[in-house]
Amino acid sequence: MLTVENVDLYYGASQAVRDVGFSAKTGEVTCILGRNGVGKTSILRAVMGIERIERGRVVLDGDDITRRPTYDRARAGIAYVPQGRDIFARLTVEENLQTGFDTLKRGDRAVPEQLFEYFPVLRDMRARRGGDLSGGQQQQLAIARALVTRPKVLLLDEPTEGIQPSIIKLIQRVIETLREKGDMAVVLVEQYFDFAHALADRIVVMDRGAVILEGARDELDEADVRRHLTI
Amino acid sequence: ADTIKVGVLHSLSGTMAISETTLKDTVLMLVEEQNKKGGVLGKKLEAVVVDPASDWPLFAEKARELLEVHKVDVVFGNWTSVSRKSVLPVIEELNGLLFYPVQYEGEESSKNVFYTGAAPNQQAIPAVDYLMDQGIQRWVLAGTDYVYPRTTNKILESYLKTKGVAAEDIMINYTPFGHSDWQTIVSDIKSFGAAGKKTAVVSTINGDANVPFYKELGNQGIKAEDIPVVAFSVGEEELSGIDTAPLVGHLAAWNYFMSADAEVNEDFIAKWHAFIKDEKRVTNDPMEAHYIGFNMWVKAVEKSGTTDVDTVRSAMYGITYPNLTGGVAVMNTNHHLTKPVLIGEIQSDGQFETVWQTPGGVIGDAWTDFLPDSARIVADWTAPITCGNFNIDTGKCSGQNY
Amino acid sequence: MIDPSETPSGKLVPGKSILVLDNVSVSFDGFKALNALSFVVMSGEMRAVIGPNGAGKTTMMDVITGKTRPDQGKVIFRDYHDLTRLDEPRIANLGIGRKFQKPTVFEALTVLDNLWMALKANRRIRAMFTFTLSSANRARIEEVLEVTGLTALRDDLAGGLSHGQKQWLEIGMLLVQDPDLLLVDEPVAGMTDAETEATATLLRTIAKSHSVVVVEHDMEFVRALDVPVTVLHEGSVLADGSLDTVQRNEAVIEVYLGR
Amino acid sequence: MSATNISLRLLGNDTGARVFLAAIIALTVLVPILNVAVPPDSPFHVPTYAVSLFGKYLCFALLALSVDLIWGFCGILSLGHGAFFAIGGYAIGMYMMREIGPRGVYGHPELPDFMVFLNWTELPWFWLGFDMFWFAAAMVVVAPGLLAFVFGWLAFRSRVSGVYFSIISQAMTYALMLAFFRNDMGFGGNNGLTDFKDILGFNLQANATRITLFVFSGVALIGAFALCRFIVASKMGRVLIAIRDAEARARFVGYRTDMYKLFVFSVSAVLAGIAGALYVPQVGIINPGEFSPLKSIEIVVWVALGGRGTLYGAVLGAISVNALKSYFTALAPEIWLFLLGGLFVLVTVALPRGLVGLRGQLARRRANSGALKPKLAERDPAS
Amino acid sequence: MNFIRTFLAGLLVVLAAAMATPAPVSAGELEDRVKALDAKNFAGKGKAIEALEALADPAALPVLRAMQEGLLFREKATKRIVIGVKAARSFEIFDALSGEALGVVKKRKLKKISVNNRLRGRLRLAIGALALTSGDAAARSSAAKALVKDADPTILPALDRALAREQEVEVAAVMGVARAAIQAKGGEKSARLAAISALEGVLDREVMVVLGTLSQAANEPDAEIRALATETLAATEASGRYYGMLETLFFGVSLGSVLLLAAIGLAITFGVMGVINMAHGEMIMLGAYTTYVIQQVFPGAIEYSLAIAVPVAFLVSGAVGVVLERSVIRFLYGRPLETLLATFGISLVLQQAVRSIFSPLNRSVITPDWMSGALEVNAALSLTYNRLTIIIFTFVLLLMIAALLRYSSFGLRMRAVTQNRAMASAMGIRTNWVDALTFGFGSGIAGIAGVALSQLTNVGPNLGQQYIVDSFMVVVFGGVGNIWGTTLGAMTLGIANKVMEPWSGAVLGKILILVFIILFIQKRPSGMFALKGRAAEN
Ligand SMILES: Nc1ncnc2c1ncn2[C@@H]1O[C@H](COP(=O)(O)OP(=O)(O)OP(=O)(O)O)[C@@H](O)[C@H]1O
Ligand SMILES: Nc1ncnc2c1ncn2[C@@H]1O[C@H](COP(=O)(O)OP(=O)(O)OP(=O)(O)O)[C@@H](O)[C@H]1O
Ligand SMILES: [Mg+2]
Ligand SMILES: [Mg+2]
Repeated sequence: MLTVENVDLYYGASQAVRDVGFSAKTGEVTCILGRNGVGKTSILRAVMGIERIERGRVVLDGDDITRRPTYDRARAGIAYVPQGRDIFARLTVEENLQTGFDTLKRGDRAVPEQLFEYFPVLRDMRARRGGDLSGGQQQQLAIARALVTRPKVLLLDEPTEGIQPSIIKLIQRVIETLREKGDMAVVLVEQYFDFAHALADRIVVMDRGAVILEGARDELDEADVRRHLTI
Repeated sequence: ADTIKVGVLHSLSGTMAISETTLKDTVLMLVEEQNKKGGVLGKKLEAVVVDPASDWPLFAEKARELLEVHKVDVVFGNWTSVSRKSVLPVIEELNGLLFYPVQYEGEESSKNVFYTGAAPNQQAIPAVDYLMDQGIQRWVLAGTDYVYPRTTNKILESYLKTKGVAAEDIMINYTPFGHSDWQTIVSDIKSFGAAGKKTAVVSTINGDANVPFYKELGNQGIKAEDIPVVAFSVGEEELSGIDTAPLVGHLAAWNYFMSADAEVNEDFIAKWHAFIKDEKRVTNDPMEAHYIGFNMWVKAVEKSGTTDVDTVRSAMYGITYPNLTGGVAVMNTNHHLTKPVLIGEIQSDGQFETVWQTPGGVIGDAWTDFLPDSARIVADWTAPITCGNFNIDTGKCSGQNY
Repeated sequence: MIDPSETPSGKLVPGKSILVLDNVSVSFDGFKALNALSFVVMSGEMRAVIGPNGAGKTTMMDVITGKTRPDQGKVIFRDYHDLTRLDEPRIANLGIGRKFQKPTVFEALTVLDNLWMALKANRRIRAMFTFTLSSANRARIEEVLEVTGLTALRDDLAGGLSHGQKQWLEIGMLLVQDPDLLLVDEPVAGMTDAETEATATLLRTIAKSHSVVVVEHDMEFVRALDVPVTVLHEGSVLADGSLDTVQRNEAVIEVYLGR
Repeated sequence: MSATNISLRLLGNDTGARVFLAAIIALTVLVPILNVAVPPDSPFHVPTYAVSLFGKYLCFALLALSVDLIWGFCGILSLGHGAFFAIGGYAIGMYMMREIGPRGVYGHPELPDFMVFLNWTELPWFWLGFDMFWFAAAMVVVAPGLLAFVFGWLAFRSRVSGVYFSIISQAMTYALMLAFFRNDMGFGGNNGLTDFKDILGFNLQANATRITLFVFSGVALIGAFALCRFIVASKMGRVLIAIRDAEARARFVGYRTDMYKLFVFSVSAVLAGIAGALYVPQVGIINPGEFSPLKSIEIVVWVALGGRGTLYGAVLGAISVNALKSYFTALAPEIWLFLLGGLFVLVTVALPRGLVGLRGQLARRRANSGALKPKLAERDPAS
Repeated sequence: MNFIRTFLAGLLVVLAAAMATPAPVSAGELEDRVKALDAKNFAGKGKAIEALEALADPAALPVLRAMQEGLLFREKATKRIVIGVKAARSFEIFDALSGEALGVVKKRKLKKISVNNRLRGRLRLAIGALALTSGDAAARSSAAKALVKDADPTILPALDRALAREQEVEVAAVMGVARAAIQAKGGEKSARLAAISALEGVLDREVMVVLGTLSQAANEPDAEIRALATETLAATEASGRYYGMLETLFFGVSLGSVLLLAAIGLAITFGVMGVINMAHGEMIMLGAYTTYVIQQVFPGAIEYSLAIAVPVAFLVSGAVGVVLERSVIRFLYGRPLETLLATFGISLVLQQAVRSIFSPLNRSVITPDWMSGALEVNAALSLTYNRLTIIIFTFVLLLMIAALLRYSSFGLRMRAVTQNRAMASAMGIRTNWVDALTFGFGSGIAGIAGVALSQLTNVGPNLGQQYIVDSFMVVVFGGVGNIWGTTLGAMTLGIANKVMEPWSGAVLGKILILVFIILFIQKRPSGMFALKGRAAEN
C-alpha cells in the first residue's frame, strides 16, 4: 500500500502541490482527477522521486521512502507510466522492455508473453526503435514497459492518451484484471472521465495543487466530481 | 634598487614547456651561483620568473611586464623564433636587453638582443661538410613546415648546389607541427636512399615530431650506417624522452654536448645535478648558451660598473668566456657568438659521442652568405656601421625601429 | 524564395480543392507507413481523420508539411504548389499550420513570446528589426490567451507548463498564425471532457473561414465536430463518410473501434 | 536559464547590462586620462603597460561578445571563431606590413621582409590593395564576413547543427592554421606578420597611438554591445532563441532558420574580425597560432565562465579570465594552471549561470528559482 | 654446352675456394690485430678492422660485434681490450678474445673504442664475411643479405665457400641472390647474363639498384646486358608497384587504427554520454604515463611491461574517470555544454599535475623486443611489428567494446541512462552507478589507448592535446554515438590520408582531409552512420 502524506512541492518559487495526501490500497484503483495544471503529474513524479518535495512523506508498505533515490523506489516495486511516454527513443522496442529487468531477480528476467497479447503491435515491432513508433504505439510500449517490472504499485499518467478506442477498452480490461489479481495498487491519473470513473475504486480530485475531494467512488456523487472538473 | 633583477621569460606551460622549463631552471641556477659568489657589483641578483605559457602574444605582454613593472635589468628567454619576434618590438621600444639561447634561422640582429645560440653557419653548414666528407652524395632535407627549417633548407640547398650536388639528389620534405605518422615519409626516404648513392637525412624536424620519426626509422630498420640522420634540433634532452637503442649512430650538430671532455663541463654538470636534485637530468646546448650569455653579461656589468643597458651593451663586444667544451666563446659586434661546432653520434645511453669538431671557433653570421638578398647585409653594432642590417650595396641601414 | 503574396491565394474558394494527396507512399526500411494514399481536402472543409495507432496519420501530416519526403506521389496545395518540393518554412508561409501530436512549444520563451513568434507576419530577417505589435494584433493575442485559458500564465516560460497547458498553447499558436489550412494532430489528448467540448466548438468556428484536418481518437470529440470522417489503415484509406456510417463499418470496428 | 535574463531585459530592468555599460564607458574614458594626465608617481597613474594590457582585454571581450551572440542566443557553438579573429588581424597586419615599405631589413620597396628572404620576386595578388588603409579596413569586415557566409551557407543549408557544426568549425580553423603555417601561403608562415612600425602614419610605439587604439577598442566594444543588444531585443532575438531551443518547430511556423543562423553567424564573424583588427596593432604580432583550435575553445570557455546568453557575461568572462591569466602567470608561474583549471571546474559546478549568475544566486539561495528543471526528456547534447 | 662450361667453372671456383681456407692463425697474431683496433683515429681503426678480417678467424667475430655495438673498451689500467656489458652504473667486463670474465668495473676505468658510421659499415662487411660461416642460420642469412647491399666482388670467394657448405635452402637462396648481384656487375658476359636473369622478381631494392645501374648507358657499355637488365628491372618493378599499393593500404589502416584507438574512448564519453570531454586526451596521457611507470617499477620485465600496463592503465584512467564523474560531471547532466568548460579545466589541471610530478620533459618508454623490427613479407613489403600489433590490438579492443555495448546488460543500461536519465532511474536502473561506470569505462579505454600510443609517440604532458582534436573529428565524422561509425570514420580518414600524402605532401594532405571532412558533413549532416527517422529527433 502506498501512502502520500502532506506533500508540498515547488518549482522554483511557485508551489505546484500543497499539502497533498492520499493512499492507494493494494487491489484497488485510485483515480486522481483534475483539470490541466493542477499538479497531478507533479504528485506522481514526487512519488517516483523524480521531483524533490519540500515537505511531506511517501510511505510504501510501511517503509518511509521519501529520501530514497528513484531507482530504489522502482526496485521497491513502484512502476511509472509517464505522461508524454518517455520512451528510450534509440533503443529497440525489445530493449525498452528489458530496461525493466533491473528490478527483477536474475531468474525472473523475461518479458512476460502476456504483454504481447495485450499489445500485439509490440510483437510486430520488437526490433524497431522506440522513437520510430507512432504516438499510440509508444504509449502502449510505455505501459508494457512498466508492467515488465511486475510492480506492487503502478502509477499511470493519462495512459489512454493517443490510443485507439479498441485498445483503450483493452487497457481497461487489463487494469481490471490486475485489480482482480489483488496484488497491485494502481494509481491512475486521467482526464477521460468515463474511463476513470468506470475503473476507480477511490477518487481523488485535485485543484490548484491541493486535494479538494477524496473518497470511495461509490460514496462520491458523480455530478459533484464532474463539477469540480469543469470550472 | 638594492638588487639587480634578472627576468626569466620561458614557457612553463603549454607546448614549449618541454624545452623551456629547463632553461628557466638553468637561469635560476646561474643566479644562485652568482649570488653565492657575492652577486654583481656588490648587489644580489634577483630572478623574476613569469610564464608566457607558449602563447606568442603573451610573450610580448610578459616582456613588457618584466621591463615596465618589475624593471628587470636583463632578460633571459624565448625558445621559438615566433616568440622572439613577438617580444622584439617591446624589448627595442623599452631598450631592454635579451639573451636568446637557441639555435635559429638567423636573418636578424637587434640592438637589444644577444644571440647566444647557433646561427645556421654554426650548425647546418659544418654538418653538411662533415657528411660530404663521409661520402654522402644524396640528401634528404626533412623539416617541420616553418621558418627555421625553410630557411635552413634554403641555405643548404643553395650550398649543396654550389658543391655540385644535382637537383635530383636532393629531396625536400615538410611536415606539419607535431606530425606523428611518419610511415610514408620514412618509407620514401628508404627508397630514396636505395638508389645506390650514399644518402643522409638532414633533419630540421622540430619538437614532438622527432620521437615518432625516430621510432619509425628504427622500426623500418633504417640504421645509421645505411642512412644517417643529422639533426639540428635534437639534443640530449630530447633524447632523454626516447628509447635510443635503435638510434645509435644518428648524428646531431651542436656547439655543445654533455659528453664534452672538459673540466668546466664536469663542474657544470655536477652543479646542475645538485641544483635540480636529480642525477639523471641531462645538460644541453641551449643551457650552455645561457651559461655563456649569463656569465658574459655578468662580466660586462662588472666591467661597466652599472646595469645600464647601453653601457653594458657596448661592454659586451669582444667579451670572452670559456666554453663548456673547452676553448673560449667571443661575443661579436653582430651580437652573435664565436663558438666551436661539434658533430656527435647518438649513443645507446642517450649521449652524444663527438665524432668531429671544427678546429677553432666559428663566427656566428647573422645574415647568411648563401642567400642573395641577405648576402648583401651585414650586422655590426660598433662604429662606423652601428646597425644590425647594413646594406653594403646602398651603404644604408634599414629596418631599424629607432 | 516564393513569397506567399506572389502566388494564387485567396482564403476560401468554395468548391475547389485546397489540398490533394495523390498516390503518396512513404516507407521506412521497407515498412510502408503510407501506401499509395490519395486524399482530398476541399477549400473551407473540415475533415476528421481517424485510424488505428500506426495507421500513418501523423506521417501524412509530416508529408504535407515537408518534414518527410514521400517515396512517390504528389502533394498539391491550391492546385499550384507541389509541396513535396518545398521545405518546411516555405510550406508554412504558403499558409499551412500544424499542431503536433506531442505538444511542442518554444520552452525557453514565455507564453506570450510563443504567441508573438507564431503571429502571422512577415518572416523575413529585415522585418524582424522593424516589427512592432499593431493594436489589432495585440487584441488578437489577448483574445487567444483568453480562449486558451493561459492569460494568467502569459509571462511564464512555456517550458514550465503542464502537459495540457502546452497542448492549449500550441492550439493558441495555430490560431494566431492564422493559416489557410490547419493540420491538427490529436488536439484534445489530455484535456478534460469540458475542455474537449470547448475545443470542438473552437474548431468549428475556425472551420467557417479555414480548411481544417483533425486527427483524433476521441469519438465523442469527432462526433461533436460533426464533419466527414476518413479512416486510415495501414497507410491508405479504409473508409470514409459520416461518423455514423464509418462507425458501423465492420472493418473499422475490427481494426479500430473494437467491440 | 539565460531565458529568464532575456525576458527580464525585455521588461527593461536589466541592471546588469546598465552597470556593465557604465563600467566599460568609464574604463574607456578613465584609463587614458589616468595614463596621460596623472603623474607617473601618483598611485592613480595607469602605466602604459596597463593601457595595452587593458586594450588587449577589450579586444578579447569583443571577441567573446561575438561568440555569445551566436552561442548564447542561437545555440550555435562555434569552435572555430578564432579564425575570424585571426583573419581580421591578418587583414590589418598586411596593411601594416605594406606600410613598412622600404624600411624593411632588406630595404625592398614593396615586399615584406619574409618574402624577400624566401626569394619571392613580386607581391602575390592577394596582397594587392593592402597598402591602402580603407581597403584593409574593408577587408577586416569583408574577409571574415565572407568566410562565415560561405561556411555558414554550406553548413546551415544542409542543416548541420549541434556538435557536427562545432566540429566542422573546428576543422575549418584547424585547416586554416595549417595553411597559414605554410610559408608558401605568403602570410609569413609560423612567424606570422611582425615588426610593424606604424599605422596610418602614427608610430605604433607612441603613447598617443596606443591610447587611441585603446579608446577605439573601447568604443568598438560599446558599439558592438549596443548592436548585439539591438539584435537580441528585437523580434529577431526571440526567433534566435526559438531556433536555439527548437529549430525544427521554428521552421514549421515559417521561419527560414538557416537564413537567420547565417545572418547572426556572419554578424558575429564580422565582430570577431574587428576584434582581431584592433588586437593586432596593440600586441604587435599576428601569427597562425591564433587559428589554433585550442584558442577557439578558450574563447568559448570565457563565455561559459562569464555566463552565457547575457552578452555582458561574455565580456566579464573574457576580461576576468585574461586578467587572472596575466596575474597568475607572473604571480604563480608554476601552479597557475591548477588555479585556472580549478576555477573553471568550480564555476561550472557551483555557478550554473556563470559569474553573472552569482548575484542572482546569492539573492535567491532557495532552490534554483525560475530555472527550468530539466524535464524527464533531456535535451539533445548538441543544443 | 655453354651451361656445362659455366657449371664446371663454378665448381672449380668453389673447390679452389674451399682449398684456400686459411690455416688457423697463431693466437698472438690475433691478439695483436685486436689490440690494433684501439687506434688513435678512425682511419687507423679501419685498417685494423681490415687486417683482422683478413685473418678470417671466427674468433674475431665477437670482438667485431662488440665494437659495432660500442661495447668494446680498453681497460685503462691493464691496457687490455675487453668487452663490457652494462650492469647498473658499471660494467661487467670480459676478455675480448677468450671471453674470460674479468669482473665488474666502474665506467671511469674503461675507455671506449669509439666508432663512427663509416666504421660501422666496414664492420658490418667484415662481420658479414665472417658470419657466413657462422653456425646460426639466421646469422648467415642476414650476413648474406647484407652482402647484397654492399655487393663487393672481393667477397665472392668466401661467399662461394659458404654457398657450397650451406644446407638450409632459404639461406642458400639468399646467398644465391647475393652471388648473382655481385656476378651481374662484372666478369664473363654469359655468366653476367645468367646472373641478371636470375635476379628477375627479386624485390630487394639493392638488387634493383644493381639492375638500374646496369641498364644505363653511362655505366654499362654492353648493349645486350643493358637490354636484359632493363627488361628484368621492368618486370621486377611491376610487382614492386603492387606491393607498394599494399604498403600504402597497410599504412592507411595503421594510421586509421591509431586514430580509432585515440577516439574510441571518446566515442563512449562523448558519443554515448554526450559529455564534451576535453579531458579525454589527458586520460590517454595517463595511460601512457602508466606504461612509463610500470617500466620503471619493473625494469626487468620490459618484454611484459605492455601486457601489465594495459589492465593497470585501464584501472588508473578508469579510476580517475570515475572520480571526475562523481565529483564534477554528475552535476552537469542536462547541461551538456557546460561539460566543455569543466572538462577543459580538468584537462589543464591534469596536464599541470603530470608536469609537476613527472617534470615537463618527455619520458622514455622502451619498445619491447617483440614489437620492434618488421615482418618481412618480401623485400618490397615489410610490416613493422609495432604497427601490426597496434592494428590487431585495436580491433580486438573494438570488438570487445562493441560486444559489451550491444549484448551485455551493462551496455543496455548505459544506453538507457544516457538517453533518458530520469526515466531510466524510474525503471530501477542505478543511474549514478551506471554514469560513473560508463565514464570510467570510456576513460579506461582511453588509458589503454595511451599504452599503445606510448609505443608510437612522445610520452609527455602534451600527449593528450595532440590527439584531442583528431579524436573529436573522428567521432563526429563517423556519426556520434555509433561505434561502427567511429571505426569506419577512423579507417576512412587514415587511408585517405595515406593515399593522399605521397602526392600532396603531409601538410597539404592534412589540410585536404580537413576540407574533406567539412564537405562530407554537408552531405551527411549527422556523420557517416547517422541515425535516421523519428528516433533521431528525440
Ligand atoms: N518543470 C516545471 N517548471 C516550472 N513549473 C512547472 C514545471 N512542471 C510543471 N509546472 C507547473 O506546475 C503546475 C502543475 O503541473 P502538472 O504537470 O503537475 O499538472 P497536471 O495536473 O499534470 O496537468 P495536465 O493535466 O495538463 O497534465 C502547472 O501549473 C505547471 O505550470
Ligand atoms: N522512421 C521510422 N522508421 C520506422 N517506422 C516508422 C518510422 N516513422 C514511422 N514509422 C511507422 O510508421 C507507422 C505510421 O506512424 P504514424 O505516426 O503516422 O501513425 P499514426 O497514424 O499517427 O498513429 P498514432 O495514432 O498512434 O499517432 C507506424 O507503424 C510507425 O511505427
Ligand atoms: Mg499532467
Ligand atoms: Mg500520430
